[in-house]
Amino acid sequence: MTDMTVTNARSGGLSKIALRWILYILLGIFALYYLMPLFVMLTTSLKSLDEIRTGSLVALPRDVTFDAWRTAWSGACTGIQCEGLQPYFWNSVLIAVPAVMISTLLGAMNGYVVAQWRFKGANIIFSLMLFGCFIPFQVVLLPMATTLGKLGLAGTIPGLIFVHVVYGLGFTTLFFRNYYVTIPQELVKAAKVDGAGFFRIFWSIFLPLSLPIIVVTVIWQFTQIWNDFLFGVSFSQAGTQPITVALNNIVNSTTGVKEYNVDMAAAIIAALPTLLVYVVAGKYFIRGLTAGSVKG
Amino acid sequence: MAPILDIKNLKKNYGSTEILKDINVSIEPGDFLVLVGPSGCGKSTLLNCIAGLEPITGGSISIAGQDMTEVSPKDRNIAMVFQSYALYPTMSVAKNITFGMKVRGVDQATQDKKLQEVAAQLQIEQLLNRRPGQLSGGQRQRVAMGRALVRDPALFLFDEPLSNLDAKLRVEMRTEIKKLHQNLNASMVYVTHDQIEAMTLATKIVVMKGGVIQQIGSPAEIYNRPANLFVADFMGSPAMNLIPAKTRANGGATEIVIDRPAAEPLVLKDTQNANLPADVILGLRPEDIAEAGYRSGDNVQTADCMVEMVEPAGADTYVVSHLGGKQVTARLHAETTATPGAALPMAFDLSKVSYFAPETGARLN
Amino acid sequence: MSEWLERHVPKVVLAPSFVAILFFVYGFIAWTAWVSLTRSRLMPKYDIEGFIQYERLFAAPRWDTAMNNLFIFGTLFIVISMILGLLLAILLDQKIRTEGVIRTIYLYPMALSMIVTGTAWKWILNPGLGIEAMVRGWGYEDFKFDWLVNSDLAIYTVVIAGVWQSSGFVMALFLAGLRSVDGEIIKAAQVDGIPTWRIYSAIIIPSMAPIFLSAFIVLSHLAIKSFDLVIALTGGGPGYATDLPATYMYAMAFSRGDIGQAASSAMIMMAVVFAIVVPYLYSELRAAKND
Amino acid sequence: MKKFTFAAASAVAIVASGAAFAEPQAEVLHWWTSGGEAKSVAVLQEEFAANGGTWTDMPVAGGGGDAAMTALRARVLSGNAPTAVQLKGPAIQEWYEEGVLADISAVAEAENWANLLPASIAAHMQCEGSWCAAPVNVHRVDWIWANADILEANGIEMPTTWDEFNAAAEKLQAAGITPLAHGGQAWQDATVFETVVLGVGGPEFFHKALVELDQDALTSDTMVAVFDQMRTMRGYVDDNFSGRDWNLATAMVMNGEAAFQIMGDWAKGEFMAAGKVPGEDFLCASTPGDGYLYNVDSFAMFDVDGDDKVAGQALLAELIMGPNFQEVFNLNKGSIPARTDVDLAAFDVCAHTSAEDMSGTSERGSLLPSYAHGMALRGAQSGAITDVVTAHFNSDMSSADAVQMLADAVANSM
Repeated sequence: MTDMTVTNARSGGLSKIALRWILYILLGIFALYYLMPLFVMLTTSLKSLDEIRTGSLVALPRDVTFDAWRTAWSGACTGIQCEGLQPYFWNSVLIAVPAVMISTLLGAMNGYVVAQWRFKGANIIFSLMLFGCFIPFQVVLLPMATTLGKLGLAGTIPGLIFVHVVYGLGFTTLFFRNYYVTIPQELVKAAKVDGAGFFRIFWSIFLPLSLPIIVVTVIWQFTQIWNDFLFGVSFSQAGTQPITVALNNIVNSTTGVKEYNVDMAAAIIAALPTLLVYVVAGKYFIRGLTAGSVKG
Repeated sequence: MAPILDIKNLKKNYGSTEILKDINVSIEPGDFLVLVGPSGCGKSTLLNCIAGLEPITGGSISIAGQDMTEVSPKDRNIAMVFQSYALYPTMSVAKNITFGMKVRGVDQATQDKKLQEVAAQLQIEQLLNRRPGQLSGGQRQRVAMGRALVRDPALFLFDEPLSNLDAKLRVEMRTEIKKLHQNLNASMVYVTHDQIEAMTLATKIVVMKGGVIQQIGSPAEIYNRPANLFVADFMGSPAMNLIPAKTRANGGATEIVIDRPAAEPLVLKDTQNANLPADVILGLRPEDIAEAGYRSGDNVQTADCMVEMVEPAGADTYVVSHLGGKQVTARLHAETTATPGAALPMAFDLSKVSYFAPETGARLN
Repeated sequence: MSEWLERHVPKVVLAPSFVAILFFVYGFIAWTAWVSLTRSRLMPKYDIEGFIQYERLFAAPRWDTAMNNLFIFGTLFIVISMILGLLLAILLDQKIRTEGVIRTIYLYPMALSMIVTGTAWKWILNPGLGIEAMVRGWGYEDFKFDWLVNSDLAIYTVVIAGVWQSSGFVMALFLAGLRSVDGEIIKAAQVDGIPTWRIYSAIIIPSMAPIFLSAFIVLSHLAIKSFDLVIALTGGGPGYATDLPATYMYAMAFSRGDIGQAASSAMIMMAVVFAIVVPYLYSELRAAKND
Repeated sequence: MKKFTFAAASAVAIVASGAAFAEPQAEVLHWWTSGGEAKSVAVLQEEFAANGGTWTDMPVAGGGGDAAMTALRARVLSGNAPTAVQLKGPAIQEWYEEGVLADISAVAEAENWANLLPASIAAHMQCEGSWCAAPVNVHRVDWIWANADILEANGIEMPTTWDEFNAAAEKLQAAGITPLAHGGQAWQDATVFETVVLGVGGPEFFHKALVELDQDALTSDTMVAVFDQMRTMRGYVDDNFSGRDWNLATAMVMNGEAAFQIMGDWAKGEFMAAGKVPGEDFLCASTPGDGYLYNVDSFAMFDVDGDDKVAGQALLAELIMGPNFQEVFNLNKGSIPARTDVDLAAFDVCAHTSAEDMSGTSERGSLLPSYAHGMALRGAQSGAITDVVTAHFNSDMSSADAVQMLADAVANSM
C-alpha cells in the first residue's frame, strides 16, 4: 500500500509533478470545505458585536478582540448566573470521564464474551444489543425519566452517567466484538490450558492487546457524551447541568439580545476537549480502526 | 500398565449434528498417538474434547487413570500446542513460556529454572526477550513447544502444529518433535491431516472420517493392512492402487481377472487367499508392483502391461498404466527402461495385496 | 459451585448489560408502542384507544414531507458521504507529507456540536450573507446559490452540512481499510503493470466490502437520528420543508404536548430502522456462523 | 401604593405563619438566559434572597421554551419537579389537569391579584377557580417597528390599515428598499400571520378563528383575505429571509436595509442595545387594526414536598407580583408590567403606548391572547395552524387551498 508513489515516479518526472500538484490542490479544496464553518466561527468570535451588527458576517474582523472569549468562559449569562461556561465544564468532565470509562470497560468485557466465549444465544444477545444503537434517543426520554426517579438518580450526575453508559453499550460492544473476533480463538484455548480463567485471560492477554480499539471507543464515546444535549438537558437539575446545556443557554435565547461573537467563542470552547482528543489521538484512531474494528 | 489416555464411548453433538460418534481410544504411557483424517473429520474436535476445551455430549475421558470428563482444562494435567501457536502477542517469549506457571503460583526461582531448561532444550535462549511478532514461523513454533514442555504434563496435545511452516522447516521440526518424544518418553496426542507426518511420528494412528474411527493401529498395520477403502486410499503417497476385479476359484488358489483396454484381461493367480466374493476391489501399493525380475517371492505374478506415462522421481520412477478402468501406478527402480506406449513386463507382489468389498469398502482378507 | 461459576462466568458477565438493554431499549420500545395506541397529550396516559394516532399521523401532510425528506436526505447523505469519504481516503493515501494535519481537518467536524455550527452554516449558505454574496462580491453578479431559502432545495443544504459533519469519519474508516489491505497484492499488481486507478477499482475497493457495510450502518444510524443538524440549520424550514421524522417526533412530544402522536411516529421510525438493520445483522450472524 | 405595601407585608406574615421557620427554597426552571433577560430575573433572585430565601437556578434555553418543556416533563416523570417553572398560556391549565400544580390562592387572594390584573390575563393564571400561576410581564406581539429615517426620507407615515401598509411597501420597493424585514422561521411567520388575522378580521374574528377554532371562521372568506394579505406581504420580504433569526431582521431595520419589522416588543431590546432611541431612530406602533395581542410570561408552582419549598413558592409568587420586581424586570425586558398599578414613569414611549392600549382594549374586549406565542391554544392545535401558515408563506399555495388545509389540520389535531 505504501509504495503507490513508486509507480508514479516511474511514469515520468513531469507528469508526476503535475499529478502531485493536482492532488494537493484537491486536498486543499476539500480542506477549505471542512474549514469554512470553523473560519466563520473563529472570525466571528474575534469581532465586536457592533461590527457583527453592521458588517458582513462572513468576513475577517477589522479589530480583533478576545473579549468574547473571556465572556464565554467566565462572564456570559447562562441563567441568572453570569459565570460563563466555566462551572459547567467540570460537570461535563464529571459525567463524561466515568461514563466513557465504564461503558468502554463493559463494552470490552461484552465484546470479549460475544467474540471469544460464544455460547448458545450469544449472537442473538449481541444483535439485540446492536439494535439498541439505533433507537432514537427522543423515544427513551420519558420512560427513562420515570425509571431514574424510581432509582433515586433523577437529576444527579450518577444518573446521567448511568444513562450514557446504558445507551453507549451497544456501540462499545460492537467495537470490541468486531476487534476481538479477529483474534484467533486458540489464544483463549492456550490460556485455558495454561490454567488461566475468564478474567485472568481478559486482563493479562486481551486487555493489553486492545489499546487501538480502546482509543477508537474512547474517542467515539467521549465525542458522543461530551456533545450530548438531549440527555443532559432532560436528566439534570440545577448544579448538574453539562456544558452543552450551558452552551445552549448562551446561544439559544428567543427574545433576548443575541451576542454572536460570544456564541461562537462559547461553541469553540465547549468543543475544545473533543477537538483536543481528535488532534492528539487522531493517529491512533486510524490505527485502531485499521487494527480490526472495521472488519465487520 | 494403566492407559495414560482412555476414551470411552465419546459422543459430541453440535445441536442435532453429530460431530463425533462413539469414539473409543486408549494409549499407553510413552505412546505417540496421531489422529489423522481429512478436514472436517472431527479430529481437532476430538483433541479439543481431550483438552477439555469442548464439552462432550456423552462418554468419558480419563487421563493417567483419573476421570477427567468434567474437569476443566487447567486441571487435566495436559499441555497443548496449537496450529496458530496462539502465542500471547503482548508478552515476551519468556513470559509466554512462564505464564502458565505464574497463573498456577509457581515460585519465581522454579519458573526461572524451568524456563532456562526449556529454552536450552529448544535452543531459544537468545529469543527470550523478544515479542512473538518479531519471530519467524519456526521460532514461534519452538516457543509454542516450549510453553507446552515447561508444563511437564501427563499428556501433550498437538493440533496440526506444523501446518503453517514451509516444507523444509516442516521436515526439520518433524524430526525434532520425534526426537523430543524419544528423549522425554512423553505421551502425546497429535492431530494432522498429513499422512506422512502421521506415519513418521506415530506409534499409534487413528484414522478418522465423518466423526467415526476408521482404523486404529500401528503405522505398519495401517499401511499394510488398511481396514477399508477409505484408509487404503487416504494413507500412503502415491495412494494405493485400487483396481476393480473379478475372482474365480482355481483349485486352492484364486484367479483375479482384471479388464484392460484393447487387450486380453489380465489374470493373476493369488495362492494365499481363498473364498473371495466374485467382485472385489484389489488394493496394491505402488511399491508392490515392480519391473519383472526385480521382485521375487511365493506370490509374485508377472504380466506385460502397456505403459502410458513415465514419471522419474529421482530415487524411483513411477510408471502409470491402465488396468480395470483405473490408472495404476507402479514404483519402479530409477534405471527402468520403460517408455510410454511400449509394453513392459511387470511383477505384482500379491503377498501384500488387500481385498475390499466394492459395496461396503470393508477389508476382505 | 465454583465449577458452575467457572462455566457460566461469561454469561454472568454479559447478563447485566443484556438485562439493561432488554429493559432500557426493548422495554422502552414496548412502552412507546403502548403509548402510541393511546390519546396521550402532555403526559403519557395508558388507556388504549386503538390506532387513532397512526391515522392522524398518516393524515398529516407534514409527516409525508418528513418521510420524503428522510428518504432524500438519507440516500444522498449516505451515498455522498461514502463517495467523498472514499475519495478523500484515496487522496490521503498517496503518501501526503502533511497527512496528519489534513486528516485532522477532515475529521474535526465530528467533534463539534451542531448547536452552534448550524448557525455558521446558516450564514454560509444564506444567499445574502454567505457564498452567494461573496461570489457576487467578486464580480459574478449572476451567481446564484439560494438553496437554503428555497422550499424545494433546502433539504439539500441539510445534506451539505450533514456530509460536512460525517464524511470525515467515513474517510477515517476507509483510510483504515486501505491501510489494512495486503501490500503484497498491490506490489504484485504494480509489477504486472496495472495502472494505479485500476488497482484501486479492481483490487483494493472490492476487498473493503466489510468497511462499506460498517460505514453504511454508522451513516444510516446518523441519518435516522439527525436532529440537531436540522434544528440548527433550518429549524425545519422554510415552512416545514426540511422536517425529518426525528424533528417531527420531537416537536410533537415536547413542543406540542402530543405524546401519543410522537409515539406513533417513533414506532414508524423504528420500523424503518428495523428494515435497515435486520439485513445487516443477518449477514453479520451468517458470517459468524461460517467462522 | 402605600396600601399595597401593607397588603404585601401582611401576605408575607400569612405565609410565614403557615410554614413556620422553614427557610424558603426554590429551584426555578426558566429559559431567560440571554444577558438582558438574565439580569431581569436576577432582580427576582435578589429580592428572594433578601427575604431569606435560597434560589437555585435551573435555566434551559432553546426553541422558545421547548427544551425547557422537555426537561420539565422528564423532571415531573422522575418525581423531581422543580419548585417553580416558567409556563404560560393554556399550558398552565394542561399541567394543572395532570394534577401536578400547587395552589397559590392564599397568596393571590391576600394580595388581591384579581383586581390588579386585566381580567383576560387573570384568567390565564387560574385553574378551575384557584390561582396556579403568577404573571411576570405582558409582551405585546402586534408591534410594527420602523426605521424613522427611511420613513421620513420616503414620506411615509406609520400605517394604520393594511392597505396603507401595502401602499407604503410598494413605494419603498420602488425606492429600492426592502419593505419588510422578516425571519423565515415558523414562529415568525405565525407572528406576522396573527397580526394580519387581527387587522383584517378584527378582534371578534380573531377570537373565533384562533381561540375558539370555529370551523366557519377558519373557512370564511375573511380567512381567504388573510392569506391573500400574507401572500402580498411575502412579496415585500427580501429573498434571503428564510431561517433568519429575528434579531438579524431587526438589525436590517436598524441598519436601514429594511423599513419595517413585525415583531413583539422584545425587538425593542435589540434597538436599545445598539444605542437607538425610540421615537427618534426607530418608531413603534401597533400593527394595523384594533386589538392587542398579549404574550404573558408567568411562573407556575409545582407540587413539591417540604415546607421550605412550599414557603419558597409562596414567597416567590408574592415577589413576582410585587411592584418593584414588575417595574425593574419589565424595564429590562422591554415588556410592560402585568399588574396595572405600576408607575410607568421610567418606561419609554413604546411601553406607554402598550400600557394605554392594554387598558383600552381590555375595556373594549379586544385584549386577546397571542396564538403564535402559545397563549391562545394548546400546543397541538397552535402547532397545526403554524404548519399551514408557514407552508403557505413558503410556497405558492393558493389562499383557498391554505384555508382548506387549515381547517383539516385543526380538525386532525383535536
